[in-house]
Amino acid sequence: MSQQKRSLAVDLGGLVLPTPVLIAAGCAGTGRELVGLVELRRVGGIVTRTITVDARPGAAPPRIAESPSGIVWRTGLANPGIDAFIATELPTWIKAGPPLVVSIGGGTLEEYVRLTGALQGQPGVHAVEIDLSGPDDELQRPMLGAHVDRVSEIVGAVARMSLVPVFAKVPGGLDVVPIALAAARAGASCLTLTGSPPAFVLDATSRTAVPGPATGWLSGPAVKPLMLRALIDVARALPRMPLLASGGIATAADAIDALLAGASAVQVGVAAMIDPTAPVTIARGIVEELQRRSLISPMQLRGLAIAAPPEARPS
Amino acid sequence: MSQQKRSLAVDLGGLVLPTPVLIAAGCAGTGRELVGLVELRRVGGIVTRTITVDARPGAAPPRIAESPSGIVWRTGLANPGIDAFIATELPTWIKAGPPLVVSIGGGTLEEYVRLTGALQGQPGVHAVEIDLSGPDDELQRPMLGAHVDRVSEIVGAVARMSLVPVFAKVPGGLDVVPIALAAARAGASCLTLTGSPPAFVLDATSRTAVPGPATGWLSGPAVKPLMLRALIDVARALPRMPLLASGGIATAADAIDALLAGASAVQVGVAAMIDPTAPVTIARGIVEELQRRSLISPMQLRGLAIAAPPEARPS
Amino acid sequence: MKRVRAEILSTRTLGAYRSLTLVAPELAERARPGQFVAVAMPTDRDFILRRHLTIHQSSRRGGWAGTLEFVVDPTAGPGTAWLSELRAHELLDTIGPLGKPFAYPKRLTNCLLVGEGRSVAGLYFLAQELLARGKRVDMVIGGATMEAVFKPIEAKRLSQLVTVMTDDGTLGERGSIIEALPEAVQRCGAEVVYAAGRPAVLRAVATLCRTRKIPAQVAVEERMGCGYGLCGTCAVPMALKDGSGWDHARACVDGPVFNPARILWDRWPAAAAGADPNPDGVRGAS
Amino acid sequence: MKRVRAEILSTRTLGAYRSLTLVAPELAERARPGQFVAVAMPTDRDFILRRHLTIHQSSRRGGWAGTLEFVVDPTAGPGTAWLSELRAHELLDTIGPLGKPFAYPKRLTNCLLVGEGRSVAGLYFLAQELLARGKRVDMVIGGATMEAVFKPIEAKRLSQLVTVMTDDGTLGERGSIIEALPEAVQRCGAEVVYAAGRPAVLRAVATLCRTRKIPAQVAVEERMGCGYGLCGTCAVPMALKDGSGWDHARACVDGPVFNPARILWDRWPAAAAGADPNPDGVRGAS
Ligand SMILES: Cc1cc2nc3c(=O)[nH]c(=O)nc-3n(C[C@H](O)[C@H](O)[C@H](O)COP(=O)(O)OP(=O)(O)OC[C@H]3O[C@@H](n4cnc5c(N)ncnc54)[C@H](O)[C@@H]3O)c2cc1C
Ligand SMILES: Cc1cc2nc3c(=O)[nH]c(=O)nc-3n(C[C@H](O)[C@H](O)[C@H](O)COP(=O)(O)OP(=O)(O)OC[C@H]3O[C@@H](n4cnc5c(N)ncnc54)[C@H](O)[C@@H]3O)c2cc1C
Ligand SMILES: Cc1cc2nc3c(=O)[nH]c(=O)nc-3n(C[C@H](O)[C@H](O)[C@H](O)COP(=O)(O)O)c2cc1C
Ligand SMILES: Cc1cc2nc3c(=O)[nH]c(=O)nc-3n(C[C@H](O)[C@H](O)[C@H](O)COP(=O)(O)O)c2cc1C
Ligand code: FES
Ligand code: FES
Repeated sequence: MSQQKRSLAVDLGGLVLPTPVLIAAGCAGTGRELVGLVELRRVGGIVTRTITVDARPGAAPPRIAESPSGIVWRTGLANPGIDAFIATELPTWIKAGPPLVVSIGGGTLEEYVRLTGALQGQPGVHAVEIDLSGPDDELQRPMLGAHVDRVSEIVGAVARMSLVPVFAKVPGGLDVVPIALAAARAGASCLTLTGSPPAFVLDATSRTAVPGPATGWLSGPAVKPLMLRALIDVARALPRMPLLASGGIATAADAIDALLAGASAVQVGVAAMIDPTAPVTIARGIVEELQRRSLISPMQLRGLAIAAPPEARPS
Repeated sequence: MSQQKRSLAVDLGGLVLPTPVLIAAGCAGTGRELVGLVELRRVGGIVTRTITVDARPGAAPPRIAESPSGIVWRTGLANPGIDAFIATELPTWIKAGPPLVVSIGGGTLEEYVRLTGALQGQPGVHAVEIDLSGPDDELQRPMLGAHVDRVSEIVGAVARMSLVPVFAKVPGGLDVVPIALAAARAGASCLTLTGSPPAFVLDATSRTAVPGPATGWLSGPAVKPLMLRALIDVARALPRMPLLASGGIATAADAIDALLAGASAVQVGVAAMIDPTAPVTIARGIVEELQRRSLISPMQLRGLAIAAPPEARPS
Repeated sequence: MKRVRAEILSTRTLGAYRSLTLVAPELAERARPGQFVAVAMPTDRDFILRRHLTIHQSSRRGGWAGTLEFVVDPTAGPGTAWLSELRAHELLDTIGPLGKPFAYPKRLTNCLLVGEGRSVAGLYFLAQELLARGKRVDMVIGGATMEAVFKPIEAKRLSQLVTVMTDDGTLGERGSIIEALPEAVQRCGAEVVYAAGRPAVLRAVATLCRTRKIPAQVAVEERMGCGYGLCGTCAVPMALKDGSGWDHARACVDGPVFNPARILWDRWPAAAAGADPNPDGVRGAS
Repeated sequence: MKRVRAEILSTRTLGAYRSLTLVAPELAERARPGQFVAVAMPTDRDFILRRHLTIHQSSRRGGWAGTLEFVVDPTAGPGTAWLSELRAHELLDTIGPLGKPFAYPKRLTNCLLVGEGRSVAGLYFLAQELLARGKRVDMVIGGATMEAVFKPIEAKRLSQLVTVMTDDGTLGERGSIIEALPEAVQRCGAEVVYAAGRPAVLRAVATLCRTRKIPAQVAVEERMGCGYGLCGTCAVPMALKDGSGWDHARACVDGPVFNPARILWDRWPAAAAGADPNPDGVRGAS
């Protein structure tokens, strides 16, 4: 009889989760809505929508449009602000059950520091995920996380302060490695790969600027190959860094691809919006894959597809 | 009776094309294959696959895999080298008929200069498109076109030498505007937006590294919202620069979206591979849209969706 | 709210529309007028979100007990086109009933129901429930053409007075339901107005009812990513109840039925003056 | 090469496979063994490329004149699954015939045809043409199980000697067709070998034929983006004819039939020693 039992548990830089399938930031509601739609104790973890220092009403509607195998969305980080979040939403989340990761976002170093400070010592907050996709209000750049200098500064400040593990959500892009290296060196316990890429779509019926072209971010299956590429590139550059895949994961096969490409766990966004049981179905599919391969932990799948020596950069 | 007749002709920085629908680089064969598959005289133009100084056998197979509403490909710029191209392929292309744009690529400034020199004065070459997606052999960077310094240098050198209009194919990414500005200032007559983003996909059946994970580039409908976003961002920054849309255009509606978002013309890649008549069908659909709107030229559609004042950057 | 794999009992064409009736006792039992269901699309398509469909009928008793009916415009897009081609016995992954329903008036009696195209479908369910509560029902309905007016005979059966408007005058009067509103409110002695549909119609109802001091409820159809409160994409700008400012409500869980007096129409681009979400005339069959 | 909207005349299940017969006179007239067609997928799916299908039968004369048949493995993936559910009278956007066909031997007589799973389908078309030219045909065919061996009775009808191999021994001998090759070549006195299928099989044929100095032709199935020479994705590494080096040939226009002696197997990862494109046993039904 084997001493070692099969377990889905994974370690993300100090945070141990019961399964490697989380719900991604902005796709899990406010703590109340998932009850009854999915067995919450079987969900590996929840990332909240991004919380900012002050309340934000968010973007005007429409906030969503479809594109081929994807959606373009812009919520404008609608959220009640950190104080209201801690007072009202956090308790609901804690009651809901799964390990909670609070996503924080801002446009200045000070805002990140204040957010981290406010969450300091809050029970039930298992980790902090830093959303780096917003504009940089200090340096007047369109995206904070596109620049090594600011990523180092902000991730560094949050990581030094935080008592819980810090996940840095690295924006996608042509080459994520320098940003990923900066976040890792600054002290992130885990990297979430990747933030959604900027996108635009015209209304399918009117094809005009009425009610307004949807400038936003692309999510869903369409981005899966971009996410996987970011994953293998970073996994090769940082073989020991825990990586969290986010982008286009809808099925167990997608999740297994991400693990094989170097992820320790995955986040499910749009797929959970469409089917709230997806995180549980995917976790079950990973168990089946482990059985099929006679493995006992998802960590054993990690990076198998890139174990081979790196190929030459394609051109 | 109106003096002005409806015409699909468009002007791309000095090059007048009969229709605003070209076939994108790498998706039109070697000059011979399209004969019989599409009425070539109704195709707005052809961009050749990227030609390098020396012959390249290209990447090992498999070179293609599917992803949700897209494909991941890597040809490794297989091509016979510029001399063989001029000797054998160019005459075939000229016989085929449509205006020809030769795509050139390399890893050093010298290579781009030699390629431009070799094409100098070759009859039948209507424009040159600079592929900037390859690695930078001089500065040892993974992608030449991701950096303003090199884009300025290379586009500048080619534009100064070339007797025909120069199109710069700008890589996609988090923010294409700085690169686009650099290419425009360096003398490009037109910008092609965008090069395909780097991608990776595992084999759907084996999910292993056998026969080898497909590291490559993402093309097809999946990338359309990324292309449209690059287009509006650049169209707002450079309102008078002719822009050529490339990425995910498969139908007349897609092409019209691109024109409304600021393009002067579009390139069709994967869609032409699947349906070689697509460039003609799309051009016909544009005519119908012009009729419906009582317009006489596709140039009148240009940028209509972004005529409204720029929205605040979403976050 | 339940999630079921519901079998299609029957389908039929109704003018420009297609109706689907599902066997879904768990949903039918709970469904109330104004609520909707969210139906999953097949997994191999290039459109991925659930489609949201207003409940047209939900039978708790009688021969149709345990069934639930919705109506789609087959020309709207790929999702409704797919739904329109389904046949009896196929299964639909359905979540519902979703959202807050219309509230019934306690004291007031005269109810005017306003909508156009397929948006009327949910109002007929409401009319039945109002009639069962002894209320008087009148209607203003419309569409681009005769075919686009949803079940005009049913409207007649359910109401005292019906005003029908079509863009081309092929049924009822020529014109939009917005134009017909003031007179209808007057004629019916409307004490409560219920409306469903595009923002321009709802805004017209809101303006009129504010002027005439008539309470109203409107069901919005803002675009939704999920339908059950997860994604925050279904935003409708609303004045806060305590008067302290404004925020976006979520149409799926806070609505789709709202008090129009609280909606901030100028912050809702689709409802802004002159905005027509279907400038290309597609409203025709919607 | 023609592009047609071909009507499906009939479909049938053959063991683990599904066969579709199209009415396509313009294609059938020109089709020769080893060639293939490229069939478009529906436009609203999340898989977008044409599917490439070897021509199994093409009838120029007789009752089936003007028809063309291909065979799919319904379990391979979404495209073949979709094809497998089509019925008579539906239309398929089909381009073909594509690629270079097998060449018939002029002087030599004894032909050995080698393949497994559905890859055998094209070899039966070849067998008929060889028989019509007075050649002797022998076969080595196989599959994972009995059901995965394609039309074994047809193989018997067309050939003098047939060796059948299955992974589980449910039909013929237990083992792979690769193991059966040397003896079959010997027994049949093979003067020409034709093979179709996965690179490992083709490589085994190449190695054996080089040793025994027997001419061979192999049909590859490298993944294709288009099928007619536009995209350059269907690469097969080949020695140049003039001996000056090597390059990638395009399987769709330079092949799919190649002289295996010119293929550089070590540059073809799928054919590299030990490489099995279907390590998870999916070869079962392919
Ligand atoms: C609460 C609610 C109830 C609804 N009830 C019904 C119903 O009973 N019957 C029905 O047919 N449809 C209903 N809809 C709308 C329906 O969900 C959309 O029409 C649906 O997305 C169309 O799907 P499609 O795939 O056919 O077209 P899509 O491609 O999704 O949409 C086609 C075009 O319709 C427009 N559109 C999409 N969604 C909306 C929306 N929510 N509001 C306004 N315009 C939109 C856009 O211009 C889009 O380009 C409802 C929507 C909501 C939010
Ligand atoms: C010249 C040629 C002739 C062919 N003839 C036939 C035929 O007669 N009948 C038939 O069923 N199929 C044939 N194929 C293969 C067929 O085109 C693929 O099986 C098809 O892509 C499967 O499509 P799918 O959507 O079902 O699965 P996909 O999702 O496209 O493929 C499923 C899995 O099959 C594998 N695969 C895909 N394409 C190929 C390929 N070309 N070679 C090897 N493995 C592949 C991959 O592992 C992939 O993940 C042929 C291919 C070529 C190039
Ligand atoms: C409606 C919606 C809201 C989102 N909100 C946030 C957010 O507040 N913060 C954040 O970091 N990511 C946000 N995301 C991005 C997701 O967390 C995820 O990274 C992305 O959608 C890609 O994964 P997917 O394809 O599984 O959805 C949001 C995505 C969607 C669709
Ligand atoms: C098979 C293939 C080969 C390509 N080869 C080249 C190339 O040689 N040079 C280049 O600049 N782009 C190349 N591209 C990119 C296309 O030109 C085009 O920019 C991209 O595919 C996006 O457009 P699409 O979605 O219409 O295909 C290639 C694309 C494909 C699919
Ligand atoms: S539609 Fe997702 S929260 Fe309302
Ligand atoms: S498949 Fe496109 S060139 Fe062969």
